[in-house]
Amino acid sequence: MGALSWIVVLPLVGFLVNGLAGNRLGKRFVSVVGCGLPIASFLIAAASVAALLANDSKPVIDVAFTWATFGRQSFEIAFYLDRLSAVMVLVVTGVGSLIHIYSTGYMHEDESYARFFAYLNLFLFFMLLLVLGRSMLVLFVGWEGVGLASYLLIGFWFEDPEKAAAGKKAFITNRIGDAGFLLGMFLVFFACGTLDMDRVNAIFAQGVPAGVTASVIGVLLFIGATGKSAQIPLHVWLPDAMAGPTPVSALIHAATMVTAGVYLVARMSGIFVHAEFASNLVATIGVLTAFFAASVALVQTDIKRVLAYSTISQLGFMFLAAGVGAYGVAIFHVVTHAFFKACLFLGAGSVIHAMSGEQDIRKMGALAKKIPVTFATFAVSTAAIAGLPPLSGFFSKDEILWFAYGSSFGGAPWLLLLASATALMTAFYMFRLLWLTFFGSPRMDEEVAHHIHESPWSMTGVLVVLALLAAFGGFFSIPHFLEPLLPLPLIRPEAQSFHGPLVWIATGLGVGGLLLAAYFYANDGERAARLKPKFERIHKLLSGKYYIDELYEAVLGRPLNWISEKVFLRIGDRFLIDGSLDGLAALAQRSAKGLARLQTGNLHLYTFLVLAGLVGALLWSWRNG
Amino acid sequence: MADAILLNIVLYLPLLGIALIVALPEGQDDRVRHLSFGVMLAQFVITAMLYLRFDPTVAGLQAETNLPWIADWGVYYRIGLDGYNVLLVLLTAFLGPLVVAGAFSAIQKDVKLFFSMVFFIQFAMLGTFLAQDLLLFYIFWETMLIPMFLIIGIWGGERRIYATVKFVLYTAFGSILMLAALIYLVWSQYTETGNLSFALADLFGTQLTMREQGWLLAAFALSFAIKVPMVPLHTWLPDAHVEAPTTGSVILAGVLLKMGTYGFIKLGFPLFPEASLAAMPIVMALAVISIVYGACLALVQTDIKKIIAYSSISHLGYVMLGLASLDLLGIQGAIIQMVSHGLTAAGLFLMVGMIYERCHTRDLGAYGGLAKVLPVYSVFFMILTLAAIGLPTTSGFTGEFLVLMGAFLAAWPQHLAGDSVPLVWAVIAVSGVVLGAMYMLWLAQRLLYGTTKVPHGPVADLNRRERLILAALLVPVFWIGLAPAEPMLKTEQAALHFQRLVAGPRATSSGSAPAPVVQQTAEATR
Amino acid sequence: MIESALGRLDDVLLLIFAAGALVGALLMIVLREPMRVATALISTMVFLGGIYGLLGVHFIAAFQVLIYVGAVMVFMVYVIMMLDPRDPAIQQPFSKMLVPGVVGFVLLIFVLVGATWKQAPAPLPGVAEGFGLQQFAVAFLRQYWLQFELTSVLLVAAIVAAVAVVKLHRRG
Amino acid sequence: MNWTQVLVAMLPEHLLLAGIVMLLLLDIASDRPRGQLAVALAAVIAATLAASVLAIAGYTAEPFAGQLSVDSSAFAAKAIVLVLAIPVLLLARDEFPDGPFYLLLLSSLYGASLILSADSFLTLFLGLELMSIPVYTMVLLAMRRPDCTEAALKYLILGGTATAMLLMGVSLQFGYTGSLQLADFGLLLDTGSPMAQSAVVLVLLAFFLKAAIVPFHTWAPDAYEAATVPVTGFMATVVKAGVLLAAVRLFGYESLSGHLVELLAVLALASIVWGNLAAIRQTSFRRMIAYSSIAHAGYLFYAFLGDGEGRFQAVAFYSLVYGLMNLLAFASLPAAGDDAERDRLENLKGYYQRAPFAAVMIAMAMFSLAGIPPLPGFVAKFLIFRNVIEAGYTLYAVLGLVGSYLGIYFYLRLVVYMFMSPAPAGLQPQPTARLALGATLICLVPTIVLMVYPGGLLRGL
Amino acid sequence: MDKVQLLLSLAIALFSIGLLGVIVRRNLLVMLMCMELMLNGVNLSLVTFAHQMGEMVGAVLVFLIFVVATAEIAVAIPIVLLLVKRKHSLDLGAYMDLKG
Repeated sequence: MGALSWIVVLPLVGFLVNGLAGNRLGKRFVSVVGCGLPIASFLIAAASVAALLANDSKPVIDVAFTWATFGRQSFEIAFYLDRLSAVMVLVVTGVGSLIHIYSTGYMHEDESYARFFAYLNLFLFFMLLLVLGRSMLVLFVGWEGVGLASYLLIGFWFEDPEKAAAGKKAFITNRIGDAGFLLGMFLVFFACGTLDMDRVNAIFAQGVPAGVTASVIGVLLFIGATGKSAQIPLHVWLPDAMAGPTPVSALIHAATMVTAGVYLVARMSGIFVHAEFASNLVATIGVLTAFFAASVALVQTDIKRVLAYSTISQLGFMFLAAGVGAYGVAIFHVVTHAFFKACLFLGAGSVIHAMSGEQDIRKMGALAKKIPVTFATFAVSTAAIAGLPPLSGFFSKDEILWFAYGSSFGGAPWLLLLASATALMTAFYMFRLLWLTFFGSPRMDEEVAHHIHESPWSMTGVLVVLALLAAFGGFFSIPHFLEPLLPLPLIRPEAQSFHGPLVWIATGLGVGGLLLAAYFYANDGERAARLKPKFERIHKLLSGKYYIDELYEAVLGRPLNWISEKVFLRIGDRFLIDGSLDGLAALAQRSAKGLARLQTGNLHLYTFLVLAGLVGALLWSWRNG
Repeated sequence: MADAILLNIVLYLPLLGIALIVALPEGQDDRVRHLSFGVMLAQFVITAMLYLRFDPTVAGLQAETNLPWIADWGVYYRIGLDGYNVLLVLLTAFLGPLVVAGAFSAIQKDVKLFFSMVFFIQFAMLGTFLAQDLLLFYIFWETMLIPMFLIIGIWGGERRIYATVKFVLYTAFGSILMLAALIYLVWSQYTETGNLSFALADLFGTQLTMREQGWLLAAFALSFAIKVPMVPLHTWLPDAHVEAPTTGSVILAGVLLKMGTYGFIKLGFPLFPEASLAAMPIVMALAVISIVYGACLALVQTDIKKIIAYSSISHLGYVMLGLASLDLLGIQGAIIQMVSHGLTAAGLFLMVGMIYERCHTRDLGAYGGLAKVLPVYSVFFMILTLAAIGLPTTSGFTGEFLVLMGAFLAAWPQHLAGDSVPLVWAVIAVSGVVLGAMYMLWLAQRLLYGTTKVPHGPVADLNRRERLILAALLVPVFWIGLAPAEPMLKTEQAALHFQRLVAGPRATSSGSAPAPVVQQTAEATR
Repeated sequence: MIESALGRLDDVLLLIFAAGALVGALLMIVLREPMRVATALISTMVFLGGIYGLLGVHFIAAFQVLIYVGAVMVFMVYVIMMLDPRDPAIQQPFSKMLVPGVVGFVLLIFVLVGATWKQAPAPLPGVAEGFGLQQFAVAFLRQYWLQFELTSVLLVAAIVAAVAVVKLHRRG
Repeated sequence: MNWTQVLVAMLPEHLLLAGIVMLLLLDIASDRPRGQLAVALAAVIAATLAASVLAIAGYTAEPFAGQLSVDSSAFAAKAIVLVLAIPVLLLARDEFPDGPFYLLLLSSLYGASLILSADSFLTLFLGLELMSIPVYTMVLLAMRRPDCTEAALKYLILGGTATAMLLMGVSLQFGYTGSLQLADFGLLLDTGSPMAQSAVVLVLLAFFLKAAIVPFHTWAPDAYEAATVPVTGFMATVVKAGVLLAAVRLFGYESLSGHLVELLAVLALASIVWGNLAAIRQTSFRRMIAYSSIAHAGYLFYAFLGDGEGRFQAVAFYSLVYGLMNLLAFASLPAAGDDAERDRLENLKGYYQRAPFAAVMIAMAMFSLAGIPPLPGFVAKFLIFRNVIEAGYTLYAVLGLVGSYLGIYFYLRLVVYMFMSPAPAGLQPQPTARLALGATLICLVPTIVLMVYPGGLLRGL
Repeated sequence: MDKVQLLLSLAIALFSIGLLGVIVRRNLLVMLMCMELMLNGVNLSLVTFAHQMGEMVGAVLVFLIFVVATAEIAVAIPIVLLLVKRKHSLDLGAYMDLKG
């Protein structure tokens, strides 16, 4: 049991301690355990990453124990550290720890404080399993585990049926993806006889094994990814997931869990490089999701929902990158996104905290002076996500656009086009958010306004740290760092010359979005209001999120219930099976009655029966004789 | 030898228990309860010892007893442990004390008779698992009807008599034909070899024409499929579960249903390999149909017990799927899934019983937000729910994962060979995972979350006894979830034996030999 | 067949007796009065006795007349006289089963006669003159004395039974 | 004429005869005689012991050439029939404080044990009559209910018809073979001659009538219901066992073939189904048992489909178990004052609450009669159907088993009454008589023995 | 046609008539007498065969039948008397209480 195991286990310890004994130990203790252990595992992670790099990044394998053996094969629970998982583990533990600290402030008033930290630690445990697991099995364990954690945390305030339902929705939607993942995993095992991803990649490096096609595996795995990373068509759960406490949204639904899908694709790049079709699918879905989500975000009025859709959109960007073979870039965006989106969410949390629970941006405004730190950090990360240079978002997004166009592995102009449009919208709705929240005239009612106050240092401090990361995180070029592991795709020759201009386009998009937002929302968005009736239809469509939920309910939910209730239960069980059985029973009863009636008590009849039997028997034997 | 004696002790302890509690004077119900618990506990301890002493590398019987019983017809008292039954025996013995403890407060009427019947059924179930002689097996198998009939009928709910009669008539019908079939089988084996014997070991590989095999398999399969139960022979189960007292449901779901699947793996398929091989597509289809059908029906129930009952149908569908895959992983997964379902379903029924004792209703609509008022209860319920869903780290995951993997690994080559039907079934079966999550979480949400509604409230949270029961139940749930290697090892020989008997040459080779490529890369990465 | 019967007198007698027995038996079915039925039965028995005599089994003939007619039927007649003659049973002698009964009856005769037709064993030469009481008595006490003893047990049992039932009359 | 042979070979009969004589003397000696029960019991027990000892000793003799011979299986059969009479006697005390009942029972037993060693139709015929005639009167002897006389009459007339049919068949055999030996009856089976076949059919049907096989069963329900518990017990167990075992002796080791098999199978199957169905809705315990006995007669005759060797074993074992189970149930019935009351199934509702032990006993009996293991009823049924299948009549076996499945329900119904239904109002628990308890134990002990180790007895048979 | 054939047929006729009588006659005593008739038929056939083959045993059986018949009547008559005592009727139609 080596260092890697410890990284994973520590949060579990935290979960057990807080979960079993938290309520009796008091908030202070809970916070110490709840934050201390993640920080500890962050430190261990940092140390082992340092060791990794020192040892010219020769992968570290830490076999914990053998899960199951059958025949001459076995499933091992082993952890695996290479540059990719190094990046992920640092992000997870780092951002995770930060959000833990933030939560001590945010959740301070909640009576089930211990439970919250227990869940957070549990999530961290599974997330680390996910990113450190060597075998797809371990990855899957983490994969489902984080789903569980998110289920528990979304439904954290379970008295509200809405929130509980949201948790359930998240879990089930994820399960649909997981089914695909499972199938993909089986196929991988069939092809390679192992689930250890390094071995799988090694085998595929020597060519696709007999009996399988890379694209099938790729598509199946990607189905899993769409579930976890909220891509079309399985994106529906993420907006509802905002029902959870804000730190949860930041940690799980922005920074870490939702990026697991991207990690999976990157991790399995060995397969995807062989899967032309699957990769194209990934890219297409990614860019579509990005565009679609961004368009919905344009009209959302709930601060967290705006961020949620922006998350979906950003995830789309990542898959776009992965789809065109720029896995390193995808991971790069994962990291930067983790920084600024976490910052944004926590900032939003701080705002909500200040607004004593209000989440509707139409009821905000003019908060900039009242909560300066929050505002500052929020602004920085907004700029970052909008892709203003030289903030982190700019670098990653620029690279994505570049490869979306230039990659010889499925890059295409139309991808670039959609991506750029998305980038523009992103900048627009983010600044719209910024404006409506922090500038203009205050639109909240009196006592709310009276209560507005800056959050405690535990929260603001975290915000500052994240803002700094969001600002400067881009200067550390992760794609280059991952190059030896995830080589970047070649550039199409005709695209070579386009790199220079693209930088300016990207910047332009960001600035353009900023200006547009400023134009429409400068004075309390009355220009936007004037614009609204012209686009009534579109606005309805967008604010209705394209009515995807309603569609699913009508196409899947209701038919399923109808068939189960009417066909299976009524017709199948009650009518066909039990009906026929009861019929037989009734038949027996009736015949019993008949036979009893035959016993009339009349001796003449009895004797006649004897005669009849006699004659019959004699005739019978005679016929045969 | 010592093991054999221990095994017999395990088998007959329940009868001793009956004798003891009958000997007790009237009106000492508490002593009856504690005595029963003690006996059950002793039984479990001995069984655990036997389990530890069980040698996984040996293919044949262990701790075998073999005495002439009705020697004239070659019927022998032949019991023993092997990979097929070792886990199930352990499960039965493990649930015993929990069942008894769970009934402490629930059963107030005819306590003596009740615990006698619990012992009686324990005896019958262990006997069925241990019997290595066809007639002995049949006798134990049928014996089970009597105590279950009384348990449901005397201590059951409103429509208990309908339910219990339905249960007996349903199951009896299957076994009637099975009796004819087994006599026929033994007789043809006798005419073939001239050695009249009911010993399973002798009956494997009896030469029969395809037609005979078909009929006999049908007869055996009917009675097993009713017990499992497989759609469309399942309608006795919901009624039985709903009307039965908690103990009844727990025994029913925990062990009794496993007899059906055990029958299939131990007798049904191996005795008639060719016919089974030919029937496998049908079995697979029925298994998957059971998975989906049960899940769908569970979706639309409002009676808590009914939901779990239908979920049982769905879960045992996985077991049958695993067997039908004839793949090593699938078979082992099936065995694990049996145990896992035994644990989770038993636990869930126990918990339903606990809440029923407090609120006297099983109508889901009457409940809500229990997590607020009964935190401990909710935690346990949640864990068991997740185990039932098959969340990783719980036993449910191990079972379902192995079964589905086995089914898929068996189906894919057939797909490549041009027959995609098994693949389709396997894929549908995987979708069952989603349905499972749907109904179980729906149950959990309506029961635990939302605004608090407690009929006949306010109610107390779980007391110490109940907590201990559930905690004990969770131990193996996580054991099998986290480290199934050990139990899988114990069953491996049996799985191979089954595969060899049924699949013969067609056996799919998961686990036979890893691809050579992998070996090298493994060196490379280390 | 008639001329073959005319050949020997006893054959004629046999035919007559047989016809008489048959007629008597049929009368038993049709007559209403129990007493007449009894007389019909008696006549049948007597005719049978005659037939036995013709077959040369004289002692059986004697038993037939003595035991049956002499004992059983006298007893029966006595009972009939003792009981009320104007009995509803007389007004309506036949049961509902009349028609099916007759059909079955015809079939039965048809089947049995058909089954035994031409099946009877050929007469063994030399024994046709039958056997006398003396051989019978000897055989009975030599070979069949077990049965002889058993009849005594049977009769005892029967008597006890009859007495027991009669006793019940007193008890009511 | 070897006198010691006569003495030893017929020892059971002699002992019974001694009992009869004793009872006669008692009857003559005083007008209010006592202790008939004791005498009868002593005689029966002695006879049983004698029979079993001789069976175990394997004594073989033919004291009356061509009329009567004994061997171990004959003695075993006698022992089975006789042992069943012991609980009957114990049950009889309450119904028959005095009177000729015991004498009749002994003579009936005498006849029953006689037919089990008969070699010629003379003996068989006498034995059958000796067995039947007393029973006709036993039915009405207790006079517990007015209609018992009617039952007696029905039984007598149909019994007489059976006798006549038997004799007709015998006379046809006599005409065909010129002998009255049972041994020659076997020869008739294979001959194609219509006369021989008619003989066989007539004799067989006579046995069917005595054993109450559809459509000759009609007397049984009425007689069983009207007769009091001990007499019903006697008819259902001793008489039935006697008739069946005699039939086994009659057919010897001949394995049946052709139309006879069909006849046997069809009628047996008919009575299985008929009996089991008609029993479903009965309200009188004894009438229900009557129909169940019709069904069981069906199973018993099923055994005749099997080959000769297994036949005796199956029938003997089955009739022993079946008798024990019936008597166990009868002995455990509530001891109500009024006979009709005692007979109503309704009164068994909630019986477990009033008399747990007795209820459990009845439940055991019912499960056993239903053929549910581990109770010996299952092994018995298994034995029979095993023979049928081994003889190659798998289809008949399956049909018979399905028919037996129909029977489960009404046995269960009784258990439901006793354990799962509330007791009807105004029923006070009545202590079962001590003798009845004795009878229960006498049935229970061998039941348990047969349950735990049936192999022992089966090796003996 | 030969004697035996004739007598055998007569015997069968008597037997069948007796059975028919038991079925169709309502008067208890008549029914009893019809039973007697059946036995007479049997006797006739036995005697015929015995005479035909000179086999004594047939006659012995006939003798036994006499005894048994007597015994049956001896038991039957009191039963009939009991019935009459209860319902003052010889009509079988009066005795159909046991049924079902």
